[in-house]
Amino acid sequence: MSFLAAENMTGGYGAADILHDCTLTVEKGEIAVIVGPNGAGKSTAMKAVFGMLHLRKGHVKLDGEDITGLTPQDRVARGMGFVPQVNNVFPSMSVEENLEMGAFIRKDDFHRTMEQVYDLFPILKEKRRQPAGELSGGQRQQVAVGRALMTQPKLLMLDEPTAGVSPIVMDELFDRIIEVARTGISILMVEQNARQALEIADKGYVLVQGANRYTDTGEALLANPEVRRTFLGG
Amino acid sequence: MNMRNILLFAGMALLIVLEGSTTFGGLFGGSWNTALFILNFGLLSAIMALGVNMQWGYAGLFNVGVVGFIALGGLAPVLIATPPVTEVWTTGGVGRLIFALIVGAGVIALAITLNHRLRGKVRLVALCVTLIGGFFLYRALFDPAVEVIEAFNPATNSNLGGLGLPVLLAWPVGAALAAGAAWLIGKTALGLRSDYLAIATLGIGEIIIATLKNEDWLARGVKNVIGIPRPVPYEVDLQSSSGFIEFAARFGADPVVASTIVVKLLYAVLFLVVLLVLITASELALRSPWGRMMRAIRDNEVAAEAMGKNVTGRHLQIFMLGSAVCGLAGAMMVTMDSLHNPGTYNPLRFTFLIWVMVIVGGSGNNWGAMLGGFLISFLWLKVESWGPAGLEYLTSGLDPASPLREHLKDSAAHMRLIALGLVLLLVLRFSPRGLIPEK
Amino acid sequence: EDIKVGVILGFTGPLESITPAMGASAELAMKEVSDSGKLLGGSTVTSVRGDSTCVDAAAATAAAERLVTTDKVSAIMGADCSGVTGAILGNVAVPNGVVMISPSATSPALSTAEDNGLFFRTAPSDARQGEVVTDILKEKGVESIALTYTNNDYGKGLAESIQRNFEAAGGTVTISAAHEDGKADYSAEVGALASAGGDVLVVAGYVDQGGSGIVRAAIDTGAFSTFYFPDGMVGQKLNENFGAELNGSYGAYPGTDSQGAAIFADLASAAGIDPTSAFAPESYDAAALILLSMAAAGSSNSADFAGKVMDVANAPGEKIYPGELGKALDLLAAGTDIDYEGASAVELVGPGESKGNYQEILFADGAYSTVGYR
Amino acid sequence: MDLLNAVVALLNFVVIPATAYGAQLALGALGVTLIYGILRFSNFAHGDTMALGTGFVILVTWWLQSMGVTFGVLPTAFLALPFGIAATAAVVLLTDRSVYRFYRKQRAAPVILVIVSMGVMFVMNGVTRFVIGVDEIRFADGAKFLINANEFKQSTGLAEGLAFKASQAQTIVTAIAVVALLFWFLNKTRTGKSMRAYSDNEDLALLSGINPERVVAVTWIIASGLAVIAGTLYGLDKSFKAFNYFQLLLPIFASAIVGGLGSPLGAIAGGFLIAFSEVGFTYAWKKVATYVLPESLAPDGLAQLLSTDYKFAVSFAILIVVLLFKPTGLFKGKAV
Amino acid sequence: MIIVEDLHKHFGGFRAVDGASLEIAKGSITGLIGPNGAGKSTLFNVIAGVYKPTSGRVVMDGEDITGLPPHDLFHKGLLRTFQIAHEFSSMTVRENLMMVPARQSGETLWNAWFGRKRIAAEERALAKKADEVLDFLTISHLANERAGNLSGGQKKLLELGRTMMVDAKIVFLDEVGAGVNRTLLNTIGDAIVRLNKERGYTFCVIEHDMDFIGRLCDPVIVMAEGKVLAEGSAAHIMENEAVIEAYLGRGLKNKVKAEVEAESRTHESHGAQPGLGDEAGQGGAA
Ligand SMILES: Nc1ncnc2c1ncn2[C@@H]1O[C@H](COP(=O)(O)OP(=O)(O)OP(=O)(O)O)[C@@H](O)[C@H]1O
Ligand SMILES: Nc1ncnc2c1ncn2[C@@H]1O[C@H](COP(=O)(O)OP(=O)(O)OP(=O)(O)O)[C@@H](O)[C@H]1O
Ligand SMILES: [Mg+2]
Ligand SMILES: [Mg+2]
Repeated sequence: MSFLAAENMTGGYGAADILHDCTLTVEKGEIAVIVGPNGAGKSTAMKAVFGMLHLRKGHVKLDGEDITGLTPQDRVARGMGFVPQVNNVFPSMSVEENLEMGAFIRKDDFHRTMEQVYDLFPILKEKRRQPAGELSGGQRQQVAVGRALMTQPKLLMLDEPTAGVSPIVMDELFDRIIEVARTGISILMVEQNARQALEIADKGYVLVQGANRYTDTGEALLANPEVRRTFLGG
Repeated sequence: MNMRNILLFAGMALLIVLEGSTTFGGLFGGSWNTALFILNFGLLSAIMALGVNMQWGYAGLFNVGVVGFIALGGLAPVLIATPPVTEVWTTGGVGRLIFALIVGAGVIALAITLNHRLRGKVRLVALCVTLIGGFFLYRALFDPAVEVIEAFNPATNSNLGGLGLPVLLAWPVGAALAAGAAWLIGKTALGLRSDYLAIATLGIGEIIIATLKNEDWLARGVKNVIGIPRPVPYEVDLQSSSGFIEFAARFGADPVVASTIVVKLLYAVLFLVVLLVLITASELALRSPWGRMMRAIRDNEVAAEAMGKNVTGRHLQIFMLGSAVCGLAGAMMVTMDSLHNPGTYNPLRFTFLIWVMVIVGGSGNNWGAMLGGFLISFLWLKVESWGPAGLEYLTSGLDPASPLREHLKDSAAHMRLIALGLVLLLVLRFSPRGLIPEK
Repeated sequence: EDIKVGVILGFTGPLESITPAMGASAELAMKEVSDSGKLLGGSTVTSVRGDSTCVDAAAATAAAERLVTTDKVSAIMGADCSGVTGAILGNVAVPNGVVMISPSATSPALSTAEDNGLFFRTAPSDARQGEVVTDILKEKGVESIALTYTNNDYGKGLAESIQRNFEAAGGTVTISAAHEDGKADYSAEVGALASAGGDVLVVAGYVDQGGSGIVRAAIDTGAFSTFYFPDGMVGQKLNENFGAELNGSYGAYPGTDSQGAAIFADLASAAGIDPTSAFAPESYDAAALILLSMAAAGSSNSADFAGKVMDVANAPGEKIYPGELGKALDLLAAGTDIDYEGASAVELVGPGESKGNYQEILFADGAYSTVGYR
Repeated sequence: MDLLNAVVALLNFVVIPATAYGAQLALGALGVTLIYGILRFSNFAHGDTMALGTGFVILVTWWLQSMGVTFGVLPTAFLALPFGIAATAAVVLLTDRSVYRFYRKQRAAPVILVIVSMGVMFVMNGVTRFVIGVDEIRFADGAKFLINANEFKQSTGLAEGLAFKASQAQTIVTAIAVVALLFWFLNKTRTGKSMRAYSDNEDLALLSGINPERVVAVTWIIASGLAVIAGTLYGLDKSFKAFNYFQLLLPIFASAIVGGLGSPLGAIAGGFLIAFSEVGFTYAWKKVATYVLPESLAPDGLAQLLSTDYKFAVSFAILIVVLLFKPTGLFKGKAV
Repeated sequence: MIIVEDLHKHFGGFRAVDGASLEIAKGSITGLIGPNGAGKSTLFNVIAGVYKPTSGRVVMDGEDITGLPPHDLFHKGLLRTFQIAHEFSSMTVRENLMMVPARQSGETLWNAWFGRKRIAAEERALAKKADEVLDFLTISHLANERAGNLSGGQKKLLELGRTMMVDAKIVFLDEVGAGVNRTLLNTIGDAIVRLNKERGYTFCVIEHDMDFIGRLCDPVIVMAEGKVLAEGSAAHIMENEAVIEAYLGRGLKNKVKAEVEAESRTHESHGAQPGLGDEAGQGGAA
């Protein structure tokens, strides 16, 4: 039984479906990466998994339990964390407060986690008192990921976490994601920096027009010349 | 215009027809006089709503100084159509007043030039000296001139009087007055955003009204000007004209009733012509690239600016246009009432109610704003009788002598606002983006 | 016949706290007539209320249209504020030929309005009150006054009249400052008034509006200790709000030494109406005048009885006081002339407005009482 | 001596009244600014909420007084405050349930909520009048003055009196305490921060496990508390009249906006700015000048910059000038 | 083409751009790279007139353009895209493109009322052009979609599309690549080269994808902490120690680690290496 099993998801924002029988599964401690052209429905699929989209068909199971009917809030309580692609910080709150909000559901002392986030993204420590809305694009992205890490989720979902971050930070970030996964946390991630992402992925999905096109290990997808040419930019 | 919208307008028309033709258990007036009055009022409101919709719906400008522009427009009929007070001209009051105003304008012009020419500390000092000195100089010239004017016959005049021209001329003049004020305001305050612009315009509205209330030489201030000439004949004249009596007799109508209805119809025609011109112009504009540009600006100013659109310039343009339309409506309203009554201009009635019209109708959509204008004015005027009647009905089960019923009956007048509020909430509940939303 | 009389007052809006008493007083007169069963062969009188809002000319006009064209009222008792009164007069009353008697519109401009002989008012004009104020102040030896008025046609007109008269009599007006009703705070006004100084502060406002606010702040800051109260300020509320703090202050409001006022006070109190509420007596009189003129003309048609209003209100004839409407109807039916005095000693002059009789009041021991008449 | 008189006159007619009035406005503005800051719309019903809440307080005060309960030198109304707040909060929460929540779910534009709040305003307006009527009501008891003008004159021998009312002191102290409390609450407590987070980015707040309904409810409860406190203090100082509370709305909004919407400190600053510009700029300097200047220079006129007719105009003009230099208010407010 | 002289932009006490001087040669495709927060976007914003500089000058073709409003710069042929997409969200994708060209005759009210014929013809031409652009960006199926409904990457494409609607002299691209599919990004790169070659556009490109920069740009300017750190050909820059230190990183790092730790992955628990995962694990178990 997979830790996360989102099966046969079909649905969309209005009349027309965006997702067609889309299936995503992630095992415990595994990194799964979704790639695909723009507008393929990757973000939509993530939202569907997180309960922010009405599904006409299909269901989402977490750790064997059906959570299809739960609100996003309840899913947070069950250990899911999500970094959306856009609008992923609290712009008028300081960096530190953004991180605190990440830890909102935690009752324990989260200062150690915060220190670790600062270690991961040193620039954030410098800017801890600055409103997140005044940060540069890449810095914001770091805040967004940091916020999700503060939750200490069992399943971490990242929608293009490396968009706009510099190569050095990207490497650092992927590094840390591996580490996180190693502690048994599952990662579901959308990436356009697909080659780097697939390198560290246990499992890769290629999504096209809301449907699964290829599903394989990261290595295998990287090795597939068709996939490389059409979706990974050669 | 799709089927739904046509139905909505038809429904509105039906309401007015019902008001004219049936009492329906007290729900309607059953009088063509009230029906036509509501229609006329609705036409005026629709025009005001169109003006506000231009500013908010097209450009996202949060103008809550509407009342100021309406009031300014309302000044025009007094200045244009009332007979001149020759005495104050001959005693030289007016001459001195004009001189004072020119001096005042000169001081401001000087201050602006200094502001551009000079730099640093010198500028500050020079500006202060000019403005403060200028202010006292102006007051020294202005106050005695005003005294002369206001001293003349305070019971009925104490003002400049008007030019004695046909009152219809006052309509474009009212629009121009409002547009002029809008230009001044736009130049200074349009850089502000959302609610900050709102409070600035609100303030300017209050300033305009304070001026109208307190500057008696202009239009008698709070002492009101009554009997402003009308563009349509007087009822009593019709009633005494044999031609009209015959005309009325041909319809088997009582000359009194006929005269009041004919007069209202004439107003309705005048207003309708104006409204049709305005809505045609608005619709053409909105559907052109100009409209597209305005929507882009409203949507995202930063991006529009980066795409080469002069956001400030366009804002100024639309601000002036919308204000001009409000001013026009103000002039029309004063013409219909033949009364200039600055005490009547309160923001609730002439700013927020207009906003309610626009939002309930559907902002960004001319037809919506228009419909909202009709509907809300209908309600505004009808709840006055619905409220107490509704309460009467509700309490009819209670013992007539019960103190609760007494208490409620005494407060019946306050049902007016409750009824209005409830209807407003209901309409917005069922069409939260307005009755005819922007597509 | 069921005769309908419109009562148009600002039941909502800035005057909402005095209009209930005004409306009730008018209806008191109607009930008296109805109950007597002597009007036009036993006709009953029903009141139809309309809300003038006091400030919104359109709403007021619409209400009047409704009364006249839907409810078919024979006459209108109202309106209250001069602005809306002018609007209703021009747009509804005159075109439809309906008689209108206002209990409280005091603007002098209404005197010259085109009214086709249909408009009357039981409130005295501002001009007369200016003289009264000056007389009283001068008798008390007051040399300088500070003046504040509510910023509408009533206040402004009255203030101008007081200033003109007082200055003509050799007094000084140190300042004449407007105040807006219903505002949050009057410190600025009181600051200016205090700075200007003066022996007495004349408050030409409304007792349950800004006027009281001004007085409150003036007393609290010690700016003035003696006040003069014109008609809009005199009311039970003054005693309630200030009591002994006003000892030594004075004023005057419409009324005569005739029994009228006292009778009305009893009548109204019995009916649960505050008789001292501003313009309540005038409202009673306005309604009574309408009905008595109908009786005099023998018709409830405005065109017929409009001409009778002045006859009924003025001498010669037997004096009629509140509570005697039945008697008056009898007299009229018998063809005897009457002179309606009513609650406010009505005497209509000029183009149909009250001549204005005033009773002078003085505060002592925390309440005011009448000390003389003018 | 004359200098002292001048100072006392200025204190008595400008500084103290303006400070007290400023505090009154600030208290009202705090409620408006809170709703704007968290729920992102201008709540037009706030003035009427103040009126309704004060109505409840008055009813309870009367009841307490009839039971013979008083509060010593403090007004009895203070004892009634908790009841008033509870009742008002209940009404307001009910309104939220039945009215506002629908639009929130729809993600309606702020301007729609503004208009909806006008609808609520109309209804509440009528309800208040049904409950407590339209008349002016005075319900202040307890000590009236801290410093009485006449006694001051007598004890100091100055020509000018100085008055400082207990209600003014209460208002000023409360305003400062409340603003400090609110500031602390919003910036330091978990709930406060979650409220700000919700206002910043609703979706993300959801993703962080913040319960939006709770945030909204807490906001309304605090706002009701603020409204009732503001309304009661205002009523104690001036008097209660439903219509006046409605009229208070404009200066309150002006204060909240010029201070910077969403900022509690801004509300205080805005309140004082409005109050001082209203009172200060139309002040007639004649009296002060007569004390300070030698006799020969004493002014004949009132030495008034503008007549009091223009006090609103002046305060609004100042407000506009401030906004031209600080486009989102004194304390960098929000803008939707 | 563009010369930036000792430019400063301070926010309060913070120096986002701190004395940057650089030159963008006519006809070049200049790359601008640097760590997050280096001040690249701020520099763009100053050049494009969104921010007024604290001090310094911007010169375009010999003309001082410092502090001109964005719309004036647009008319001078300076276009830019935004890092965080600024689409007109309530308008359709096609309208987003059609509104771009300047001086459309339909943009005056007079013509809107009285020149309907002329407008109609112009509109047809514009629509055709917009459709071509959409085709090129592979989003022609979205022509009538509200721009606000686009996916993150599609919005970036639209940003780019707007610059293709008019003939620009110089185009500033702020991370067009972020969030764009790499295959499509290659096509975009080709298009940039083509516009550069065929129409003579000058480009200045901010990007964090070094493949893209390497393929397209010459020269490359590196910014760090508000200053210019290095400048040169792409190959040259990638060798520069300072740049590697501040920006590029060693790249291999995670791969190496990944391999080293691949063995331990099967183990349930692992050493006392302090890290996020560690504590997260505890949290998860709790
Ligand atoms: N409005 C602002 N107020 C305060 N600081 C700001 C503001 N805008 C930007 N900054 C700061 O200026 C610095 C430079 O930001 P900028 O957006 O130019 O970076 P960048 O080089 O584009 O980075 P990225 O690659 O992440 O987009 C950042 O540290 C940011 O925090
Ligand atoms: N709120 C919305 N309403 C309607 N349609 C939407 C909405 N959001 C996205 N879409 C449409 O759904 C499709 C999939 O969008 P989605 O955001 O899932 O794409 P994506 O795969 O994440 O793309 P990208 O890589 O560009 O982020 C797109 O065609 C988009 O136009
Ligand atoms: Mg996406
Ligand atoms: Mg950037």
